[in-house]
Amino acid sequence: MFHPLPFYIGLRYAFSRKADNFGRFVSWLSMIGIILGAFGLIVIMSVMNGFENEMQRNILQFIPQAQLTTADHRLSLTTYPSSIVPANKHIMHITPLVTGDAIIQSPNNLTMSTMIGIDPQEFDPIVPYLYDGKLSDLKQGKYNIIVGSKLAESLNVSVGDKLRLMVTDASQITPIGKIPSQRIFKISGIFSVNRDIDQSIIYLNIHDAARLLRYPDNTITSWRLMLDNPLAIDNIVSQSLPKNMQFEDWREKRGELFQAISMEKNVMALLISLIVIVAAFNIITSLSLLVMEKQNEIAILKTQGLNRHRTMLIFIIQGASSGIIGSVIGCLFGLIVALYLAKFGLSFAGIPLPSDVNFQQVLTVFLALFLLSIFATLYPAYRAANIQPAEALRYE
Amino acid sequence: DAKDLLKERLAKVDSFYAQFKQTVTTADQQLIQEGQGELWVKRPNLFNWQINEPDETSIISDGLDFWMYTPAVEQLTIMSFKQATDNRLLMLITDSNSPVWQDYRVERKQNQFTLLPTDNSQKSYMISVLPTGMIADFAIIEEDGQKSVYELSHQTLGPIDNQRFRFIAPPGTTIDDQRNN
Amino acid sequence: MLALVLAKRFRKGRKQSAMLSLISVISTASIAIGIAALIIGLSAMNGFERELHNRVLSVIPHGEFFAANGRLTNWRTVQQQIDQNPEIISSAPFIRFTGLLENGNKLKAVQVQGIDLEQEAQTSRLPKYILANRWQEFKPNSKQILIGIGLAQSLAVKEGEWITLMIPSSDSAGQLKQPRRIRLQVVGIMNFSGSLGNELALLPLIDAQKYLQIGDSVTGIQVNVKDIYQANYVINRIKLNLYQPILTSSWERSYGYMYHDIQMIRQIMYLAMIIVISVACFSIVSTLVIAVKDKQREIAILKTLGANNRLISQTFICYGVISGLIGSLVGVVLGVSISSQLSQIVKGVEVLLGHSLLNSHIYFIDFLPSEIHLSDVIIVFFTSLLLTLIASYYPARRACNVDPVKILNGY
Amino acid sequence: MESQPLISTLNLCKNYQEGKVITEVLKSITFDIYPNTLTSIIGSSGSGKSTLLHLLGGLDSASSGDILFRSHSINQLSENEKAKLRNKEIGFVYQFHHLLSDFSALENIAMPLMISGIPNQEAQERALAMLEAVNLLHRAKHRPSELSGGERQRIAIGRALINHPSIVMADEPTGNLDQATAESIFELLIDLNQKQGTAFLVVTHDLQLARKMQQQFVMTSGSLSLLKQQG
Amino acid sequence: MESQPLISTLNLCKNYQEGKVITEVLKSITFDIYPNTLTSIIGSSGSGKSTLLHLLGGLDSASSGDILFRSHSINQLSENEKAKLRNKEIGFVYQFHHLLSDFSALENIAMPLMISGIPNQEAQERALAMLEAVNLLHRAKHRPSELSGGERQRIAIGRALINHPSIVMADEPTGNLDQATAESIFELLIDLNQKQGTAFLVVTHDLQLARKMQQQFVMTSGSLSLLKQQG
Repeated sequence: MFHPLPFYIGLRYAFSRKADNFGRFVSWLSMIGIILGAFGLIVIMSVMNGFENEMQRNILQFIPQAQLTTADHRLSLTTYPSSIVPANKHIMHITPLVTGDAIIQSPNNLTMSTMIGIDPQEFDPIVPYLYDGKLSDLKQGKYNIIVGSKLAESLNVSVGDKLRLMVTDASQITPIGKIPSQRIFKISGIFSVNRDIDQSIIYLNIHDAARLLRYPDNTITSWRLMLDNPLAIDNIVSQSLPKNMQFEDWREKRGELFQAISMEKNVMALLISLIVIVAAFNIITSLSLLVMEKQNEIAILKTQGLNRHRTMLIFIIQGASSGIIGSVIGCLFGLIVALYLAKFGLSFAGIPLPSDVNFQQVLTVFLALFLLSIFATLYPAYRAANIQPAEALRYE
Repeated sequence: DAKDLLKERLAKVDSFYAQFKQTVTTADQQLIQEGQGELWVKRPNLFNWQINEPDETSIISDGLDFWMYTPAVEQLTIMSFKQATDNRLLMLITDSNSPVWQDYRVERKQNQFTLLPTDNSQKSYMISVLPTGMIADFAIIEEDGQKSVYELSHQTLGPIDNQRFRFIAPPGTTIDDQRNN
Repeated sequence: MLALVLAKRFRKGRKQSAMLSLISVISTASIAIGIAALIIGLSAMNGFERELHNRVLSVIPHGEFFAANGRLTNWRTVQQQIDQNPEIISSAPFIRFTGLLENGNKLKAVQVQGIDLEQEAQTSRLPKYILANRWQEFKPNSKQILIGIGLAQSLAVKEGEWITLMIPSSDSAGQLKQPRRIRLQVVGIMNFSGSLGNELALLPLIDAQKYLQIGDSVTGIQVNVKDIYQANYVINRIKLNLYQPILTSSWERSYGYMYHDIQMIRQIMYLAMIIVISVACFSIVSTLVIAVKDKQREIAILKTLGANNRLISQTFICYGVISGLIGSLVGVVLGVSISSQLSQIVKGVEVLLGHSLLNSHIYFIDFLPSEIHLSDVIIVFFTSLLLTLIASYYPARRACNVDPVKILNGY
Repeated sequence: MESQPLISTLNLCKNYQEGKVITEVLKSITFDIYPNTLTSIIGSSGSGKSTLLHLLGGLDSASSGDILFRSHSINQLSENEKAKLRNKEIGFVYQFHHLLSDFSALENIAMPLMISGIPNQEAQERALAMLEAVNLLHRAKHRPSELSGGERQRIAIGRALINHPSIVMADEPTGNLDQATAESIFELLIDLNQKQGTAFLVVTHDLQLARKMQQQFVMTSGSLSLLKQQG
Repeated sequence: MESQPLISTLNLCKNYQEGKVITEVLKSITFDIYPNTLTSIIGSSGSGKSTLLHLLGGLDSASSGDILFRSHSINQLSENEKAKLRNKEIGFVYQFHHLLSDFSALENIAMPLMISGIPNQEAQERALAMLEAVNLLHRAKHRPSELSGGERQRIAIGRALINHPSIVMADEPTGNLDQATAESIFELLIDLNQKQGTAFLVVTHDLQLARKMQQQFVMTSGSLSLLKQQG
């Protein structure tokens, strides 16, 4: 029985020029509040997404995102071929990996990093970031090593210099004390990504690494899974596995950072939503004002047989119109700015603001505001429906 | 006293060969490493350890430096004996008048001698030497209670050619000389 | 003042329409929300700034002078020259190198600092953060080390236990020597409850010189300045008139971003909340306009009794300001009470959520500090009153041009 | 006149409670109105005539007594049924024109049709026809604020009649008008009564207007008495 | 009677413009009211008597003609001066009591004093005295909703007289009251006129009440004519 009449009357009231200018100003104000709220929410969310994705691109892309291994982190290639990895459309590449922490010693400095033992023929994301040497230099038995530029800087070494790698996990207790497994490596290449990655990982040949870690032959640490969206790690890690196998994912070492970002996102969203809530309050007050002023006209409509239900609908439409238009303009404006930021970027007080628009988020913000504006009109509309015509008309 | 008796017994054997079986346990008796191999000792300061298990390694020392060859990574590491993390036991066994003896007091139970450090910040040792000077077994006990025991077998006494205590690295081996010259 | 009497009586009149009473509650509530949120936000920011000052700036040096090759031999003469500058409160030699701490098979790369004990005790608040005030027992030549609680946790080492420090052998000939290993006893554990101090390891200066075998030279001179926000400027000026080329760094370069972040968030918060409060204050307008319509008859009667426009507009301005006042007072009371208990409340929330909000590995503190500045409260309170006054002006004017003739003979 | 009365009331009462004071507005009123007749009630302001009108129109509920519309009691009707009754069967005209200020004259007249769900197109046509009936065709697009008192009252009457109600309740229809305009409004009522057969119940304090009606009552402080019954 | 009239009007006109139609409410009225006299104007509702009253009280402005208060024209007075005039010189009493429902009887009576800036203490005392004059002392603390129609009207009269105005304008003061209470209200007016010497201008359609006044006028559709002039 949807009849256009409530719209016909409701929208006429919403945009009639005649209504006294202050009633208009107050409903304009609630619309402005919603616009600012929507705009703020969308821009802040996109910027936070941007930070998250940037983090993802800068860090998660390089460090092993997900590894399939056994409880003691040793996989023999014969018993656990790569086919053991459950198929999943999010997995881009599956490569063998030998990894472990190692002490790196240069002539006058010492530091620690994580070894990434790879087969040079396999795919690895670091290739575009190598500015000296090639991945193929990591031939088996050559004991070459590719390090990050910041690491090289702190150890003040460069290509061709020698470094000693020591692995305390694979030390051997001998009559003359505990001696860590160690070997001299020659720097054959340098990569540069960012301060964090340059110091967190070093590349070497998978067999050299296995030898250094004293792995038995034909054994690797794990199958490394490269994902399209490492942030959505849950649907990978939750798959069922053969009994003694398990997943290791990036959250173990880097989880805290992402947790902090999502916490900041929630706090910001809460702050901005305050604006929206107060704007919604404003819708209630401005609509009540209008209902108060239109009291006689409602009475007349009632004398003409308009029932309570449709009277209420008229005022819901009227009240919500400013909220909905506000949400539309706010979301649109927010979307445009967020997309602009995504394409051209902008730095605010020296900090570059990346932005990544997640349309699903934008939709939720819009729907939330849409429903809030309607919800805010319920009370005044209910009051309008309950106006006693006799009462209203008696005064006139 | 027990220290002199021990010194006297050790001095009886000039050089010997033995096979050894190594077991390392933590303070709460958890097994963390098992190994075996052969050893040649020639007083006053030559020894050659050929470790086959857990990882094939050969360690040769002339009392001044020691050469450690690990075929797995085709590398020969040369270190000075003084820098070795724990060189005291071998010094005691191979050199009766080494100053290290003052840092230890010795307790004796039949053929088993326990060497306890005087300033109790260092490791303590146990060694059982037969009256003939033949060593049956010896053990190193760390401060945190980690205990590595070496049981010797097939001991044969008698002269050993010095050649045994020199090392020729196979071609292509990387030399890692860590000595402070 | 008659206008006030009229306003107060009109506000709590029983005959008020239900809608009017609900609307006035809503508009007062929205003002209260805006004000409370702003006060809480600002006190949290003040708290962060205070903590940044106490936990970070009073522990790390405000500035450093160090030699290009990392070894300052004539540091005593350099220290004298630095001390001549009035801006410098204190200066002390220090040594810094990266080492590895090893406990069983656990290993951690760490920034080790050699500090001058007497100097440190006077200048920084470091001793305050050492658990079970073990600071007195920290003395040179006794193989001792102080480590942060973060380090202690990742190495699973307790106070009194021994750990091994691995130090690069400083060899100028570019030879890869065997790293030196030194057994040290953990004499005390430091808890800064923040990422900064918890990864720190401290040695007495003399011990550090001995382990690194660098004789009497040090890495550089640490200084504290009177006005920390002028640190960069003061240090660069001193650097100009030092005789030898020397490198400098200041806290602003390494931790300045934290200070700027706080200011940025404070700005955003101010902006957001001013919007909230102004939107809220203008909801007062609709309340007042409804009130004027509701009290139309009373206004007409007063006019017949000779009340002039000034009295009537004053009455309704008082009416608006009173509701604004109530809203602001409730907001201030709410804001102040929550801010004073902010840390406890957040701890409660963390227990509920199961994980800590401010992770000590990332943030320089792991709890939410708060410090209420009276000036913030006063500014917020009077801005909202001002906004309410402005918001009440229009309805008051509308009240004046109520035409008694139309209303009175309508009956 | 047809045998069955259009509206009849049975000792209808209505009183208002204000604080502790109860004022009796209507005291047990019983009377009948027959289809397409002209009836008038005279009474001073505050004598309760408007209250009676609102009760008959179902806009207010009586304290006691009953109202029968075509011999069905309207008290039991649900709120929606009362609304439908007002839309289809009863028209209202007030002293104050009560037109919707945001809508044009044409839209004001067409409103009852749109409320009863008649599509816009047809509603517009019938409204135009009614505008012609009250000869205000030339003012279709104008807003009420641009019309004179008389014109507005004509639009109100047009609106009241658009849905062919069986009766129109007029409360002081000429109250605000000068003598001449009041006269022309009365002509219009008579004309529409003959053409559409709509009954009129006019409540007024204007004696001249009242005397022109077939059936006249007088209301004095809440009670009704018959003045004149014309054939 | 004193020589100089309290209020006199010179062909006073008032008309309402509604759209293009102009309705003439008052047609060039000229009459005088002398201090502490009792004057009445009779006319049916809508004949413009309330409009005249509002013009005299300065609540509305005349279309043309002049009103002199103690031979000073009030048209040129500023809004504030008119308000002061209403506060000091003129009292109003309406058919509906128009008391402030949020204030007690005592406070209602004291209101004009408070408006003219008289300190609370003195205002309360004078209000109590007036309450006694209208013998409602026992109802001081009560709110208007707790009073009867008659009592409310007495409070209204008390309020009108509290500031010793030179004239009180009463618009249908007994309109809502039954015969007996109307009678007692009239007694009160006469009594206060003698005691305080306040002139009364009573506008009513109650012939009995009008006939008791010294000077009587009649208002028919906007024009005023003298009925009786006593002494």
